Amino acid sequence: MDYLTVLQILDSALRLATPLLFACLAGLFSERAGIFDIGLEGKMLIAAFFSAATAFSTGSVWLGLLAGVAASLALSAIHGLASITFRGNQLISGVAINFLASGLTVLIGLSWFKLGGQTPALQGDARFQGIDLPLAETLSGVPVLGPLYAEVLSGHTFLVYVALLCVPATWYILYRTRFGLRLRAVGENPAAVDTAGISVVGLRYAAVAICGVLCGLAGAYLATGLGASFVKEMTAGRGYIALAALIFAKWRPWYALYATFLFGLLEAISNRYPSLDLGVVTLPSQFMQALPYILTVVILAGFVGKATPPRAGGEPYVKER
Amino acid sequence: MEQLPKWADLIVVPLVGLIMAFVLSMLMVLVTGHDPMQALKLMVSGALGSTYGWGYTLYYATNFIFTGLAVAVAFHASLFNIGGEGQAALGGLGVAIVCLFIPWPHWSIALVAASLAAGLFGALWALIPAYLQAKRGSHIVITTIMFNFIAASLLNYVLVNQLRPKGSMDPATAKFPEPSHLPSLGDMLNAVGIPFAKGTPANVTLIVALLACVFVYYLIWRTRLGYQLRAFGKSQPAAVYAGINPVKITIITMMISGALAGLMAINNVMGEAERLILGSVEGAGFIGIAVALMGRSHPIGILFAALLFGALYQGGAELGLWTSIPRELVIVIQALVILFTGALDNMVRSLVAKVLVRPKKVEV
Amino acid sequence: DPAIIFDLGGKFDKSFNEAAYNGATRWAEETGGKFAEVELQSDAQREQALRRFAEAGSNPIVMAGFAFGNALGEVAGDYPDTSFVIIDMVVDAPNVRSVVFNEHEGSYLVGYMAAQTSKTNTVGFIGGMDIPLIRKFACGYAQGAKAANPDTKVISNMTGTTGAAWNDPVKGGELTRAQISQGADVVYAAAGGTGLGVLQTAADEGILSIGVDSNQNYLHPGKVLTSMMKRVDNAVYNAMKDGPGLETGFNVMGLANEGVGYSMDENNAELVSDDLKATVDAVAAKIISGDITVHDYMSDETCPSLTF
Amino acid sequence: MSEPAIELKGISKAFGPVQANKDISIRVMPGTIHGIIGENGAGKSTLMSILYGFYKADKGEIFIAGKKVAIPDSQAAIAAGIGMVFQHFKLVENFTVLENVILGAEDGALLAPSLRKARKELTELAAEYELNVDPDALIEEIGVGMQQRVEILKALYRQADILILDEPTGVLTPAEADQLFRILHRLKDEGKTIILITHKLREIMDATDTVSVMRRGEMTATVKTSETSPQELAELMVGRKVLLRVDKTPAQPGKKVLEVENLRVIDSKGVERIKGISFEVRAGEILGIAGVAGNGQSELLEVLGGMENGTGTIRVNGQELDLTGKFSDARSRRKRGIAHVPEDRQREGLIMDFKAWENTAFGYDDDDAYQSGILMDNTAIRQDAEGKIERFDVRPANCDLEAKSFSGGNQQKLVLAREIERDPDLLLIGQPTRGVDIGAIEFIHQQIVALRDKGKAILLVSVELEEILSLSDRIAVIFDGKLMGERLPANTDEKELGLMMAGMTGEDA
Ligand SMILES: Nc1ncnc2c1ncn2[C@@H]1O[C@H](COP(=O)(O)OP(=O)(O)OP(=O)(O)O)[C@@H](O)[C@H]1O
Ligand SMILES: Nc1ncnc2c1ncn2[C@@H]1O[C@H](COP(=O)(O)OP(=O)(O)OP(=O)(O)O)[C@@H](O)[C@H]1O
Ligand SMILES: [Mg+2]
Ligand SMILES: [Mg+2]
Repeated sequence: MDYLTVLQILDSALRLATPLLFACLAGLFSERAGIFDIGLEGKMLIAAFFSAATAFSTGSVWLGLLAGVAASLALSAIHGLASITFRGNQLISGVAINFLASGLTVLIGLSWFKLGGQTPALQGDARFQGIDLPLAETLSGVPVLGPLYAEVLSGHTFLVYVALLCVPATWYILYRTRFGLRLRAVGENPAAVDTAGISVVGLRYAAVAICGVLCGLAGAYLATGLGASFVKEMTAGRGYIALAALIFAKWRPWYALYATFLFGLLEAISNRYPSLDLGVVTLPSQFMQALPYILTVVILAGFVGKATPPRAGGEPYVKER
Repeated sequence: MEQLPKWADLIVVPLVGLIMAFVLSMLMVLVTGHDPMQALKLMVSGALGSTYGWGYTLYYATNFIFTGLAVAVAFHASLFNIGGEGQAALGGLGVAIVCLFIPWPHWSIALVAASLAAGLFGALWALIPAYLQAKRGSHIVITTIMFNFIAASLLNYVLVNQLRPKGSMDPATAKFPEPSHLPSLGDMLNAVGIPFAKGTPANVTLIVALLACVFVYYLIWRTRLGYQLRAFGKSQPAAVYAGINPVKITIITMMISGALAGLMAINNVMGEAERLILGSVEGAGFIGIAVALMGRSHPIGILFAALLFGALYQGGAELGLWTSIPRELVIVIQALVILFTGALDNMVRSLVAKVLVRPKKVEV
Repeated sequence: DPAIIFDLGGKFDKSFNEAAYNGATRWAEETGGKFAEVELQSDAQREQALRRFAEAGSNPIVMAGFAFGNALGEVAGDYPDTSFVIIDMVVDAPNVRSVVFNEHEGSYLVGYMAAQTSKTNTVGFIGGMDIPLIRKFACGYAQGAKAANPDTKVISNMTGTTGAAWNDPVKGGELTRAQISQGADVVYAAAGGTGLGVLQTAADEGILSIGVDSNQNYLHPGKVLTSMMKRVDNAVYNAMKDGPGLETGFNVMGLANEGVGYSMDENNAELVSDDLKATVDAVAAKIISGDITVHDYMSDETCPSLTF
Repeated sequence: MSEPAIELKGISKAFGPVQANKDISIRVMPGTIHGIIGENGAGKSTLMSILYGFYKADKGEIFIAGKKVAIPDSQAAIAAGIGMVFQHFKLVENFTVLENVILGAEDGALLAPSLRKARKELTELAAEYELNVDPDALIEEIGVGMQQRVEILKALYRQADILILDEPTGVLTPAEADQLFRILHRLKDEGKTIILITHKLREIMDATDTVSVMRRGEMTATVKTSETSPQELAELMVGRKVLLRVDKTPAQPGKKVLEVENLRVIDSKGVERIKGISFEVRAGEILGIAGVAGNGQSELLEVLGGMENGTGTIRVNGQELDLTGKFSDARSRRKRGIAHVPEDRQREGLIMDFKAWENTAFGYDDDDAYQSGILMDNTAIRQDAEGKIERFDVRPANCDLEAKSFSGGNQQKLVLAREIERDPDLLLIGQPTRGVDIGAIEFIHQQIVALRDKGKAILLVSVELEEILSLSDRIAVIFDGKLMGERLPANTDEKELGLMMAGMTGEDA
């Protein structure tokens, strides 16, 4: 494997990791506040649809982004209503949201574009274009690091950089701000937050809303950044992978970056080597496709210790039985 | 929280939730330019209005009973098994191997053998995540998700490269030999003089599923193992205090859960398709999560929830057949049903309570 | 009235089912007739849909997809007065017309064009899922590419192993990039909705792509080299036009009867030089005449030009 | 007379069918310590939680310093100058002390300035009230006594004028309790008003100015402390005469039941928690282990009970126990005739979501009497449970209630009934009366003594010196994983034991 190949794989890993990273951070906010969310997938999906649809209709990817985030927020509101206000089962609510998104996107798409639930391909300003980072060209001559900068870091769409910035931002919000302190507290012990005179409901809604925004970005990235149209079910299980990454990351922002990047990397590698000839045996393509998942299990079993989820996670806050 | 009489909690609340879900769904039908009354009638009569409809409803319900029970058993031990999809797929592989390579004299023997194989394969597929959870603390949610993907790859490989008859286009095994074909519900009922539509896929596996419900009921509430796994699920420190081995319980519970998911294969693989096709589980493993949650992890609840989902599937199929309502609408209806009877049940409950209960206080 | 049953992918899968749907609508538009239709959600519904339509008097009943083989085998005998048409599969019954396509021939042609167009001597193939049908596409493609230029390297990827493999344009795009980085400058997608991502990325990255099933040249004018046409639409159209009592039996749709082919239109006119077109047409003629045999993966389940 | 600092009028509160507070009125004068006593489940915590805005009252009015106020949430309570230390602390376990203190009282959107300010103020408060805590320690890593200080600091940091403490000494060592009362007095001297809920009559008598008694949701009496006696309060509380001293005859020690030699325990973090201790317990005697929480007594019970591994030798009835292998689990211990009442009944002793009858079989589910074929004989278990509930006077006497629906005292009775009625050769019992009301304490002590009198060996671990002194036949003191020596209750007192618990040997003391 030469250096260029490595760079290309890293480049691909970064792209593949971005939607996972958004979704993973989305889940992080929600679960850190004690609200489990297996509806990441659904929120991403609906955001993907509305961002593509709006971007196409208005010709502006920014409006598309806005619409995607808004749609995702709407589903978040449902999740909040069910799991915070009415103290319902958070898992059921998440399942329902996934179904809802999967049905609604196609249904609305059918009547909007008459294209079988897809949106037309996006062009020009209706999609995000790659951004060349400053000096990428000049620096690419620098040995080793230059190409790394130019090939891997530069040239992605806006949202990739947003996602990367979201990691320190999340860390900062979580650990350096009042809001973050309260958010973490409410996921650990809502009664402590309540008796400290802070609204548990308000905090949790805020967390769920942030989750909605980030899922919205994830979906918009899929449809208008990485791809250029909406195709039904195009999230293809990434919401679940993000969930796995979240546990992998032990609900921490930097680890979330590493975990999602690892998933991206493993997928990029298996993309690059559809089947591997080991001389003695040729590993079939199915094996290579399962490889990211197999390696995840191996890494999990070998290197990652027990992950302690937020203690109040999944439990509605009920004061009076 | 308002106190409702038990009957209201068990019957009125889900019913009202269901009605709300349907009202909303029919509004959607209306908005998309179709006739909601016709749609509703089609769905209900299509799913429940004839033995033909029941033949399909019960078939789907059978699948969901198995996966629902699988999720529920694990839930009782506080283990979230999202791996039903993969375990059921592996169960299918077990069934296929048993049915293809062993000549069975009679379906009943084949059924027993296939059930064992399905259960075993499903259980083994759950074993690794269980072991990793118990011994290494690897989160069962991740590992079971991963194992779903791995199972899909494994089946893809096996079906395309190993079990597919030469020259067949279809990534599926050959048809199982005749003696291993299970009698359909229609055949069985007609044999005892009860008229029931023939040619529907509900089959003798339904009885196995009902037995599984009974089994799970006894397992959870009447056996020592059930007692221990529930105790473990409620409090791990207490389980250790009682001398319950966490590793053993985790592994046994997950294996039972996996076996139940695997057993689904005798319904769809052996009973219906009579061969193993690619993607045979069709998401039943995930529906099982909804079914278990809505059925409150109790076999009777699961039975009803599975029936509800079975009816939605079959009613949806009828909608697809006779109207131009897109099939995605059925998915939306499913979503709304899950939402209103599952996640928003407290909202429904408080509405019902407002109507039903005049506040009265009991002195202590 | 005729009826048509779409496979699990749904009628708007941007490829196979959609082609069938287009054939049916073309028939309806031309004749003013009406047809019943259903999109399946579950494997158990195949037989159900067949029986329900047969009982309701639909005739002929067309179904799109090899997966119907078993169900039709069970059902056909029960409704001797109904004509059935199955696409991509052979069912031996007196009232069934089986239509199969020589996808390998069409794929050979586009593979030939790909290799001729490629400047890097590297061409790519991206399939949805590793199933025999897709191997048939890939194998013909590779053979065509090698025939055009023995030095051509063919890179092949499959998207996945779950149903999502057919609806994952993002992964399609990423696979395309992976192939580009290995030198591919023409990629052929046989992957349903995933293929949209392949075509998109190819267009973005300035390489050429090849569409599949229906004519996808219009998706990115000037960026799609051609599309391997699999005239499922014609098969459906013909079936509906022939109506009840249609001629049954085994229909092979190949190059000879224009069942498969490559598409030319204003969108790719500039990409395919007259020379190339002439060469390819000559190759096609040789295939038709039997001077060139395109290896059918399904004949012996091997592929001389590509390993999977 | 001045305006009362707090006045509650006609407070009523129901939890579903349970009427926790019935038309309660109470006045608390400023600058006083006001005690509230009552049986488990009498509604004390509920009433205070209403005052703190945690629960909303169904009816009633609240006046603070003569002004009627609405307290819909804790924020309003804090604004009204009320601080509360809950019975079950409301701390975020994996936060530092500092973070817990500022939670909800931050100064701005960014944490750093708040933390800086709080750190400074905490040092001042610490100096002023002897409330020393490491501001950077994680809550889960400090003892309960420290945690309580954090709770008090939280209230003081918010400038509370009224401080409510719900059973503050339940988890404290005597020394810690003494210090707490010193602090409370200082606060009182500064003019702050304090409400103190406790089950310990001695604390009421020593510390309070007035005391209110609650029974079954009602306020039955409010009296001046100086004008009442423990006996009278106990009767007001329970509604009958209560024996405040344990009534027991001298022990008749028999053969050795438990022999422990050079026992060592290393916990999962690699810290040695028990550093080679040896002792024995004979049939018919109670050995009390006194010690400040966290000095290894929990680990001692856990090793003996089969919840943790250890090294060394333990013999029961002369047979050696397996300490690390296949038979080192709790079930094997039970088969050897060891019964165990764990220190934490809610976390370990009971499954809170199980019905009472299910809980009476907990740990003994493999008993032959509970089986019918491959199934469990639920009828037998239930019958058994009904007997136990009756004999141990568990209230309400309904074995279909979930364990969590019982009050702490009654939960403890459930555990005791299960373990004592096994007729074990050796009973391990940790904190038997923590958080339990005096009526129930009396009963529990009687049961323990009765078991001893049947010739059983009992190992008692308690942080209540009074309990140790009155129940034990011999007392061993544990400090830092080692035994500091043994005393006979007749020849020692709280002072000496207290010193030994602080690590000073008998000779030093
Ligand atoms: N959050 C709640 N939901 C339902 N019932 C409750 C709740 N809190 C308390 N109760 C019930 O209200 C009654 C009074 O409880 P409370 O905690 O006020 O008693 P207490 O006097 O503090 O008892 P203890 O001495 O055991 O602390 C009990 O019957 C209890 O079970
Ligand atoms: N070294 C040991 N330390 C602690 N407990 C032990 C030890 N050896 C055995 N036990 C426990 O004591 C029980 C009785 O053991 P023993 O072998 O004396 O009797 P048993 O009649 O053979 O019992 P079983 O039928 O269960 O084998 C065992 O079941 C086990 O749970
Ligand atoms: Mg209390
Ligand atoms: Mg033995």
